[in-house]
Amino acid sequence: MRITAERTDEDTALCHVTGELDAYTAPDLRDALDEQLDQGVRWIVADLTELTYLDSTGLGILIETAKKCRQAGGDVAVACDRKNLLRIFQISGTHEILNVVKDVGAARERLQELAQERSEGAGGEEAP
Amino acid sequence: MRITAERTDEDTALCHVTGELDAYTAPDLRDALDEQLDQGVRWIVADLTELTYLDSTGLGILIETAKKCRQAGGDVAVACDRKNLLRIFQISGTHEILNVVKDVGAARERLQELAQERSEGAGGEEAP
Amino acid sequence: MGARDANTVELVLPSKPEYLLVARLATSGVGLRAGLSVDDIDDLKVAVAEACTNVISHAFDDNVPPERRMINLRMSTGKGEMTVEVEDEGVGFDPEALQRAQRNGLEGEGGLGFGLMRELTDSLTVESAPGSGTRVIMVKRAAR
Amino acid sequence: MGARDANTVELVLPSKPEYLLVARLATSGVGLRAGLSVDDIDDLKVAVAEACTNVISHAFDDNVPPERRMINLRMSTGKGEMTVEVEDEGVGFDPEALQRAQRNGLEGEGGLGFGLMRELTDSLTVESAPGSGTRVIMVKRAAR
Ligand SMILES: Nc1ncnc2c1ncn2[C@@H]1O[C@H](COP(=O)(O)OP(=O)(O)O)[C@@H](O)[C@H]1O
Ligand SMILES: Nc1ncnc2c1ncn2[C@@H]1O[C@H](COP(=O)(O)OP(=O)(O)O)[C@@H](O)[C@H]1O
Repeated sequence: MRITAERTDEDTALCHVTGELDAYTAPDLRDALDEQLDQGVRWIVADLTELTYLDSTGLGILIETAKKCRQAGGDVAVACDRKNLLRIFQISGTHEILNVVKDVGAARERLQELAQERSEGAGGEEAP
Repeated sequence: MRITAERTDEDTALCHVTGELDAYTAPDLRDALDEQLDQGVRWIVADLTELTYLDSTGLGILIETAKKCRQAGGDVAVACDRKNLLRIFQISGTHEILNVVKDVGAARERLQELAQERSEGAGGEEAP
Repeated sequence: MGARDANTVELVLPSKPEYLLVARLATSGVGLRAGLSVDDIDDLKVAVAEACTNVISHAFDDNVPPERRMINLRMSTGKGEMTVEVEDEGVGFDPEALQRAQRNGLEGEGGLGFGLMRELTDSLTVESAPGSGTRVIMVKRAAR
Repeated sequence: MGARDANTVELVLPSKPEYLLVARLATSGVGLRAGLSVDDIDDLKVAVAEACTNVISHAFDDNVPPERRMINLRMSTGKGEMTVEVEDEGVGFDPEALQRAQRNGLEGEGGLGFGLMRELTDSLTVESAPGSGTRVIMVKRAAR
């Protein structure tokens, strides 16, 4: 597994995760995401379009990260277009709560929608 | 492993072998090559450019086929450009006797050279 | 484990995350020979990894020395199907208590593992009891 | 086989060509974790397959029932190297007689297998005797 994270905005990051995400590689992803959160990121696009393997350990990290982002007023969106991984999101019931969409563009849009909804709802959240 | 064999001439065949050639898949290759020999083919280009795995079982079949072709006045040339396979030809000392060259074009040329040499030497062999 | 036959592969792995890859690769290899499709193999790889990850996370107390913490896998093929047993000699647990807890809606707290194993295979059997290790038996049938 | 340690993988395969793929995939997985390069892994895969192919071709008399014809593999990693043992409980042979024959220039007739194993690994040990099975031990070191 390889991870690269880029800040695309003050509170937004784009993380590309390629290769295989299992209990062996998961700690690296957790560290990378926590580092972003520590630096004030609360909106995260997780680009899993080049990820070839995912199981409950990876899902756990994504869910945990989404919780932390939401606590900070942000959220996570996942870009994924691979049949075998989509199946894992679907049957684990995490497809909606992780905002799984087909590519990075759609994931950015999804986060913008969410920011919009929240600023309308709560009156005051900043758009990513 | 997948094999396709095409007759490019009365006594010449081009065989593409893709995937993995080991003791499990070798019988299929042996059958395909023997079928060509039975039909009067004596010049064979073995296109292994898309082969990903080769060991002594595959080498054995190629050597055996080359012997049969030579008995019929022809020969075998192997097209291979993959580092790991070239290493197997080299260290087994079969690189020369199997006429290993880098692509199908060079393999055809090699067989034409051999046909030329033999017709000059023996006076009468037909060029492939 | 069941009786060995002429189509059974046995694999003993250290109970460590670095060996999950080996479990998945072995599943692929046997699955290909069993005639499973690439999609079926993808599913079974996850199911096998879930069972192995559970051994790594839950089966062994700290006092068990590393060289005795093993994951025992047995993969067998027959009539268009593949069976994988994942066994450990660890602490074990009560599968019925787990089922009750999940029925009572507590599955939110952890517990994706068995859910995935169930959904990704055609049959899942869990044999475990506190103190006597765990065996998970999964069957995947080739789609016809 | 040697003592098990916390970094040893054991694999028992039916002595049939269809399982060579599983031996190679397991070699890849353990080799990656041992830090071997892709080239080193490619070499070791061939060496392991050669040893396994020998078991399949030579180790068992026809009267041995299929469920007792097994290839026992043990893969262990340590200090930038990977060791693979390939063992069978078959007919065995005299490795010295083989060496003598090869020195006398008879290697033309078959016998590419051990040559490749020797060239593709950093160390090759063959333990065998007629009637008492065979063990081939190969070591591959990570290029630094
Ligand atoms: N091999 C095992 N040894 C001991 N306990 C296990 C084993 N496998 C599963 N369990 C128990 O079953 C529970 C549910 O497992 P699972 O559904 O995979 O979710 P999770 O591992 O996320 O908790 C675990 O929390 C653990 O208590
Ligand atoms: N596992 C084994 N059991 C019995 N005999 C073996 C075994 N491995 C090798 N041999 C013997 O050693 C010989 C040389 O093996 P090898 O160099 O691989 O060449 P080949 O298999 O092509 O003969 C074999 O022909 C066989 O007689």
